[in-house]
Amino acid sequence: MPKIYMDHAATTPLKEEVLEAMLPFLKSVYGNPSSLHFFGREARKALDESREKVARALGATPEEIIFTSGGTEANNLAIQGVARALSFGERKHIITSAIEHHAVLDTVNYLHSTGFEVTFLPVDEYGMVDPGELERHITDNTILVTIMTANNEIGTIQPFEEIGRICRERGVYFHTDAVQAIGSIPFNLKEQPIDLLSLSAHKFCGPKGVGALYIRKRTKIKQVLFGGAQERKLRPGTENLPGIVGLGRAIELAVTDMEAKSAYLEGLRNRLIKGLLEIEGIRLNGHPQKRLPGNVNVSVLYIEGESLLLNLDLKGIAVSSGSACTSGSLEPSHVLMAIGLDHQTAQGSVRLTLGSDNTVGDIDYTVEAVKEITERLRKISPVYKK
Amino acid sequence: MPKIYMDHAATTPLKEEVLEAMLPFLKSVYGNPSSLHFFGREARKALDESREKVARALGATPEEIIFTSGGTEANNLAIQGVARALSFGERKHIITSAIEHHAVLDTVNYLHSTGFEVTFLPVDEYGMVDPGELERHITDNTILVTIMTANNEIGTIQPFEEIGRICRERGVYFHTDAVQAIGSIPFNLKEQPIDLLSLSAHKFCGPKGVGALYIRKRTKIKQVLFGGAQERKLRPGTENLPGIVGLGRAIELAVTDMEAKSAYLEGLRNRLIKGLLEIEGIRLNGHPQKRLPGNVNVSVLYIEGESLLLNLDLKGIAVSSGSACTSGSLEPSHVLMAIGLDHQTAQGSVRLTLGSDNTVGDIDYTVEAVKEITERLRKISPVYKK
Amino acid sequence: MYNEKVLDHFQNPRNVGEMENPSGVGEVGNMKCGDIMKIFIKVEDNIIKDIKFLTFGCGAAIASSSVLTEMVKGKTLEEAMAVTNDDVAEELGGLPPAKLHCSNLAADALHKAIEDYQGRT
Amino acid sequence: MYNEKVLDHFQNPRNVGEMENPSGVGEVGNMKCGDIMKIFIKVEDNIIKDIKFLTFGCGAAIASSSVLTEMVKGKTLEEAMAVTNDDVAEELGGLPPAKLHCSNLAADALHKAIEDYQGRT
Ligand SMILES: Cc1ncc(COP(=O)(O)O)c(C=O)c1O
Ligand SMILES: Cc1ncc(COP(=O)(O)O)c(C=O)c1O
Repeated sequence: MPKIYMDHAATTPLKEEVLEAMLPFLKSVYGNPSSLHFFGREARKALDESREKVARALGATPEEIIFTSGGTEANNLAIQGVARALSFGERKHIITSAIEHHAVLDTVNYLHSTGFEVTFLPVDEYGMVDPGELERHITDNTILVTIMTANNEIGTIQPFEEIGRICRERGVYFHTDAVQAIGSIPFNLKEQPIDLLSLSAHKFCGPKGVGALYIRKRTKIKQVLFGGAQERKLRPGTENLPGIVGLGRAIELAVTDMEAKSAYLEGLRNRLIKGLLEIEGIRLNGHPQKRLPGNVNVSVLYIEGESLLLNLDLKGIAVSSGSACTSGSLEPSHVLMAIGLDHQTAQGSVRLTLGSDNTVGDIDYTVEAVKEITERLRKISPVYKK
Repeated sequence: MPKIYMDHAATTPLKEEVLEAMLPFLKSVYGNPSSLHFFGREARKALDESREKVARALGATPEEIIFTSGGTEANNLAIQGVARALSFGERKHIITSAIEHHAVLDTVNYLHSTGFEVTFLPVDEYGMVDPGELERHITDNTILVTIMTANNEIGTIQPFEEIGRICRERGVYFHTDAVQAIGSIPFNLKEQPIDLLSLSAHKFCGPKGVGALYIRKRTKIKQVLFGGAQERKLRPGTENLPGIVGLGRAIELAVTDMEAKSAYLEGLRNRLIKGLLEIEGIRLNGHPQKRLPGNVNVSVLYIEGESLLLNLDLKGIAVSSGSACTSGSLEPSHVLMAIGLDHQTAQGSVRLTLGSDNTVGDIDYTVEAVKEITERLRKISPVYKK
Repeated sequence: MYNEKVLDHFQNPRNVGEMENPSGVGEVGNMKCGDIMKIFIKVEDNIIKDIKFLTFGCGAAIASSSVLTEMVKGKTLEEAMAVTNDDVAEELGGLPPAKLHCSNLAADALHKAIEDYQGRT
Repeated sequence: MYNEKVLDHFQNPRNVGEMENPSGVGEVGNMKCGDIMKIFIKVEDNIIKDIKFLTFGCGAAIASSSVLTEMVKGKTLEEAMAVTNDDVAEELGGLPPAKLHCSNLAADALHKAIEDYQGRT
């Protein structure tokens, strides 16, 4: 049986070059970057170099990069941190979208419980935020707009530069969760109107448990975790040096490979979409063009997503589902509901996210598998109408 | 020139067995533990097994272990988390000591700035908290006592079980920062009156950037970072699986080796203390007996710690200093001030923390080096009086 | 996540399909979870002679329906009425905790089918 | 952290020690940092003929004192008064930012020594 991994939006395999870059820091270079002695200084040097690599990949300066333990912490630091630094009196309004990752949604919901006002912008049928509508919601009390660069479930890419320009004009900070975008969407933060940007290494072939927050110079922000003087006190704790070195190398490679990789993935993606849409009763979720190069999300009518996922797994194909019953939650995906799917259709959705390790053969095998399984499951479905 | 690492309290080299355990998770086993497919399930299995290892090493149950990004985050989760869950009305009092790590001190100071009352217990000349004094400070409004198991600078081991018993009797949660204690002090949390306990893998030959918080069953606590459903929602974010696997293996080894290692380190430590105290004008900081097996902290009168540290570094010996001017802070160590040292004596302090990789030869070489450097630096010291 | 028996029933569900002229039909839908199950029975002499099901739902839902049909085929109506959702989960060798509440509805559907039959006669 | 020139002066400090019958003595202590520096000068014909120092302080403090003594030996008092702490740091090829404020006091001690000399005459 083949082993085909089509869940690259969940996490990616570590690149060999990245592991190689990390290994010295899992072996001989074990000093604490805060130590003054030789062991500390060689660790510090690697820390500085990784920061420069991340800065270079984003068109930022090293002082603007704060390492974190991942995308979730970067989002929390951005949102809770700006909230702590900026809110006073009535100035407690945050704007976000209905389709953010839980690391953003749950954070703003927490702030809401402490007295913040939060606007959740709706999205259209493709998952797009309307910049005009965003602008209408900005008030004198708005301190932060946080809209993801690209969605993790349906792959839709937001008009984030336009959103950023509006925020800049109105004097409101703009944070974007770019966890899914790094390596697919080019950034040049010197030019782009973005004040804060989150990323997570394991989404672009780097290690798990390390991420970064870009914080534009002079942006007012406070720490969320308290402790030592690391990361300008914004993120205390002994640095995860092997992880940080891996992040630096991974983002360097991701940016170098971006064009070729995106072209390759788009080719596979379009073939996969075409093949799947040829099966009766399958619809594509997300924007037909403005989507991440590796993202496919479809609703397979009349069947339930988890049973499709499990059947694909038994054929050696790893995908994820936006259905209920996954990962302990009984609700169907908030993203699929926000683009207007009914409960049953949302339940019948699967996400296939491609990576460089996937081949045309994988695509064709997967289309065949989906077809066969769909037919089989529809035979036992009480809601299937021929 | 030799390379002698005597800064094991800052961080430790990764054990080879630990790296070996981690490698599969940096290579082929790259799934996300939340994924339902094969790649996810094999990751989940490793996650569960590591949790069991940590639980076993502490005498706890797996559900009581929450993985974090390190000791700093574990301390923040414990203290901020209990504060969020328990405080209401006047019930906003926390008791800690004057010699905690900054991850505790800065966290309680933050809570103080939001309206909490905080008592900082003083310590005696050896760095000991007086349990009787602690008990006198507990009021009906006290929700948490947080006292470290053993101090990172002077190695003093607190009467943490007695403190825990008092807290239990008075119905107050007891958290202990055991970051320096794991592998030196045995725990059996089923029996010991501890409600929350923080640890950090890189202090016991595990990887950097991963730690854990033990949370006794039924302890009320809320999350500090918001996001996905990982770690029972108490610590969301894709799990750092290689790090967590490393933590599991490292704590397993640390607990197995504890007795032999402690005996070995105590032998080295006592030889080092004896050698250093034979040099004129050197005093030992911390408790003479109740101290971590690998910890030596001395004040070298009339000279400044950083210049001693740098000179030792130039002889290939890596130590740390409690003096001003280290790591960007101009203040002398709050721990050394709390045990009653004057400013100048505190400035002239160095910490030498031993590990299994140190030998008797290292100790003797170090004593000689300290002697030679001390003589040289005293010659240029304006405060030295023969 | 699922044990082998669950996977077997999920992959090779027994007694799948619609039934012509059933003696009774039961349908349940779990609003929380969205799963839907439909059970058809053929009753003769107070015995379940034949049984079929259709299920829209996750792996646990499909396997529960399948194993239930095996459990009650040939049983009396009283015996079938006594089968609970917990019995079904047990027969499967256990289900993941998250699944116990949401997908294990097969016994409910069966009971409805029996009641439907009893209402008709 | 420190460059080679700083380390050289730190390891092999020039003009260390006390001076018998100095023309002037200057001492500064930085309360914030705890460093203490003492500079002794021998003045002849308005020229710093000899200079010595004692320092309690970190690497930067020792190196600053040492390089300063080299910078001003043989200079006129006016030239010596014109030397600033920044000049000292520059002569060392730079100091880490954290050190600029706390350990770079050598010029202050020198100026005090010169003032002491001028007060005596
Ligand atoms: C859009 C988005 N934001 C944030 C995260 C959280 O990142 P991490 O799991 O590394 O904390 C993820 C992935 O899980 C994501 O897809
Ligand atoms: C006593 C103590 N607590 C907490 C910490 C923080 O741990 P980490 O740096 O792994 O976050 C340390 C070490 O730095 C420590 O020694």
